[in-house]
Amino acid sequence: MPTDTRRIGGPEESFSPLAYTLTDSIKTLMVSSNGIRNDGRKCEDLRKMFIKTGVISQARGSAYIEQGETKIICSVYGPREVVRKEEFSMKGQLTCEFKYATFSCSYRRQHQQDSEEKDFSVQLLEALEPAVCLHKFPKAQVNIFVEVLQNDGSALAASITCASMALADAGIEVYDLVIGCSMKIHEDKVLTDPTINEEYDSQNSKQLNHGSLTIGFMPSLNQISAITSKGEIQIDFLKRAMTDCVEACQKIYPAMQQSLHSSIKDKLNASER
Amino acid sequence: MREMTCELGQLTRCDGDACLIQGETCVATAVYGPTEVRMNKEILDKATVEVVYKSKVGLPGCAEKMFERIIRNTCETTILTTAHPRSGINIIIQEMQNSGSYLACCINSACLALLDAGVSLKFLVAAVTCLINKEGDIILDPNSKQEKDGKALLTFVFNNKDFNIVTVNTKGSYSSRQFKDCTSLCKTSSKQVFEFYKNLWKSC
Amino acid sequence: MTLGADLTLDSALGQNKLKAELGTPAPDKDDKGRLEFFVDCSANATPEFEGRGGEELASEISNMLIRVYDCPGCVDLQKLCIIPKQQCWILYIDILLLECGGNLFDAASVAVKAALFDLKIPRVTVTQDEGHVELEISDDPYDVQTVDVKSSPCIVTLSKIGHCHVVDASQKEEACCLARLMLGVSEHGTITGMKKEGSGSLDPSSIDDMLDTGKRVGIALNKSLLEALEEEQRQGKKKGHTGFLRSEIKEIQTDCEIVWAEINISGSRTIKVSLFYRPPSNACLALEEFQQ
Amino acid sequence: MTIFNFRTARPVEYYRKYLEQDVRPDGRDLGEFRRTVLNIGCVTTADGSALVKLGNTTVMCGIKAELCKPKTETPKCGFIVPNVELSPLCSPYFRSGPPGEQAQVMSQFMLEVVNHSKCVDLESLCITQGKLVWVLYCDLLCLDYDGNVTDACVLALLAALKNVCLPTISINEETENPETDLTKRVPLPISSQPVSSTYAIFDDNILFVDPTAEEENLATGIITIVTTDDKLCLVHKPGGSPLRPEQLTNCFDRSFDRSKEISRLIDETIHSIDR
Repeated sequence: MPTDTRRIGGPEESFSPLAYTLTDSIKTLMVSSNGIRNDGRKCEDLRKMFIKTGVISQARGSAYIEQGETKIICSVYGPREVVRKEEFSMKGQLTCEFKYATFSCSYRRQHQQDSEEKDFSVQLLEALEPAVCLHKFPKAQVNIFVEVLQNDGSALAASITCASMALADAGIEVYDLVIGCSMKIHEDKVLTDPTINEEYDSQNSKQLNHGSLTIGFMPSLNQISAITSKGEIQIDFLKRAMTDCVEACQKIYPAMQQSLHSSIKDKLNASER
Repeated sequence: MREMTCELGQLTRCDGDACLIQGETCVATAVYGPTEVRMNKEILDKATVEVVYKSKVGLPGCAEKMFERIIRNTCETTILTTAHPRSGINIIIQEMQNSGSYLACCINSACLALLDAGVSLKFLVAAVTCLINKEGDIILDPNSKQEKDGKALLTFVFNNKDFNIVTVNTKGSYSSRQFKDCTSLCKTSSKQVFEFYKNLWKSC
Repeated sequence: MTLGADLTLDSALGQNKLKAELGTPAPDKDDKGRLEFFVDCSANATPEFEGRGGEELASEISNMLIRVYDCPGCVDLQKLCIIPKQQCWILYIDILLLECGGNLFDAASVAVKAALFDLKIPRVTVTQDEGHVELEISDDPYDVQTVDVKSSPCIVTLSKIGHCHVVDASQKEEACCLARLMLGVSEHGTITGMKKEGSGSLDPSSIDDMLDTGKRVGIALNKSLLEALEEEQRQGKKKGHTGFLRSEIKEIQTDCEIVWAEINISGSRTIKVSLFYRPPSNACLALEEFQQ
Repeated sequence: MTIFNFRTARPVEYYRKYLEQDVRPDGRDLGEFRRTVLNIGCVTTADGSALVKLGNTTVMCGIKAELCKPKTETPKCGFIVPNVELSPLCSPYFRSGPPGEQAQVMSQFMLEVVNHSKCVDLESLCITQGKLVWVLYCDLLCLDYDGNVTDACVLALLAALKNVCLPTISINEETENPETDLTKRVPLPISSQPVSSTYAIFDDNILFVDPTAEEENLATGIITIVTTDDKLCLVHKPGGSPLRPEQLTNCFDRSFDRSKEISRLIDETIHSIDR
């Protein structure tokens, strides 16, 4: 990789101490017999969730989400003029940038965007685009920037929820909120909201019916705006996982409403003062 | 202070240039007087001052960017920017030889090049560097050998109107009393630099 | 060792080169080989692929292929490993997009499967003597190792137009569809990867029907592809390289040195090309035979 | 003309009226810093992390420790690689892509603060001389750009360095490659506490501390003073309106009080975590 002259350069190549850990990760049983997972949750339980909007003063709209140990912050700018003047379009333009902070995962990530982050940016954009009324800001652009501060599993799902909350906080007209939720399909069980070590890892998982599924769901329109899956899964397991995932989204929905409710109340009595 | 010599107006294509040699440190500067400026950098009521610093070897990194920032802000305060609104003044600094008190030499040569280009200035600036070595006494205008084993390096830039401090850049730890002594010592020695400017101007 | 699979699905012409090289495995996957996809949209497909235009589409195709091939069942990566932690085969799959008439993802995945089917990796013998390891690659063309491709998936794209969904949408159909569901279907009908693309949204029930049709079409596609590949392999090299579908015409036989070839390019008439050698000595004799 | 229009139409006069009574529009007087909130160890995947909120300005610092070969000319010294990221997330002025000029200048400033304050002795990062040393990648991420990011960055870096716990590395003799034992962790010895305070010059003679983004745009000069315990470590005034030496020196006492405030804040936060 050409040395990046615009940043302070360290040594040419360095390797992470994790690569030399002696204790090989003993295969802990993912789900114990009576259906309890490692962190004590049942199969369909979500992790503890905390959502707050309006965390960045400079942004038009912003949101911060904590799903278990996964921490993600998102800011929305615009509608503002398009930098690169492509062809004229009556519809507004939505752009998304998804980035892991370099210290967010166990192995250090690069400053530049790698292919996984580009893939997530496209998926995030396609999850949010059906919900945004693009015709309300023609010839203009709304930029969404998502930064993962700590990744403890289902980062894409949490960032979909966080981005749609930031859009709502920014006052961009949307048809509906988009709730992100991800599942881990493990033999015949479906684990909701997996953590990083529960997440699907193609290398050391067994043959069939091991995979992960991420859904972006619009609750009041009952539409799925984004769906991606990994790993080899049979059709009926996939359908069952989809219905469980939609139910999990319904469980997240009240938390988002309550958080938006309280932030609007603060704004109201802030403007009265 | 080390002995200083300077040649002005050697290059033909630029509006003003100076090649200043201070002891063994030598810096060449070229100034392109009020020229047109890119749309996004244009300021309506002022001239845009841009500095490009070229080191002798290697690609420009963050250290060069810091250099450019210091020299650009210093020149921005010296130049009467309101005299040339919506235009650009480009200063290109080329490192020829760096052997001690390098930032001061760059700022002095930039000031001389601006003079040579006839750009309207509010005041002249003189930069002086001093070093606090291990024993704590202050050496003026150090060369690179002294700089290597010094404890702290202080660079001051004074203007010739009321000898106020335009720019300060210091590295290494020292007490505030030592800071005051360095300031007064550098202020007196900056008068010598202004003398050098005067008789340089008289000679050519 | 490069293998080529030129694929002319009538809608999208894909060229696919596959290079197998020795390399070190990734840190966390130390006893397996690796597949590396690289998609290149050449500008003669559409003008907007010029310069960096095609980059987004290329990265989308390669990401989708990585997602679909990223499951242990698809390609047996264990066989690609020579020495765990030190040496393994890395398969660099380069996909060159020459003409895009819609449904690019399916064409790309079929081309990849064909190329993998055709892949022959030379046998590697490992000799261990006093500490350091000797790798010796056999250069006789028949002592090769092939990759079992039967269970590797093909992508089926279902485009939602109005209330129903279509398979293998042409460029015009793709223009008027808002949402596409791309499924990686293996030969026995399991989904190895799925992604919704496009700016529209789908309701859950229509996704279920799409999954069913996708599965049916996927199984059929896999079966027919495997038959075509085996049939071509059985004919072996006699059939000649089916590049732009050119073949040698044998029926016009005269005793002068002449070779005829017939090239038919999809979408246009066929062209007959002949090469005639006129020996310098008896010019007129050769010319009469040429008239016949 | 309501206050709001006056503020947007003529910002300089608006500020001048306030500063004549030595007070600022947001109620702070000239020498008062904004409310500083510090949170240490907020990211568990990093070896050391800290979050600093200086009023609205928010900076998060994450440190990842990795192993590498040392430079031949300094076989015993490890590396500290600070980098400031002014991502487009924190302010509408920044565009995505490689770091801009301001981010590079700030990264260089942080490198100078780390080197000249000698807060971490680079030789303490050495595992085996000439073969294996630690490199600390300190990445400072600006989450909200409301002026005076330099002070927030220096504080975040110092707090994160104090939070770093390095796993013990043992070299196994035959294979000579390192083995990490993640359970036994050793904190990093911090020898001095650099604290920075930034002043803005307004109308060539009024000096006030900790400018917000708006005040930074109106200021005609910026001075940054970094003190370590009772010594000055770095005084940085790049151009801007000239100052009499006395004006500069009475900034020093304010900086020394600031460094006491900050060290008290850091100790309180570390205590609150240990309990």
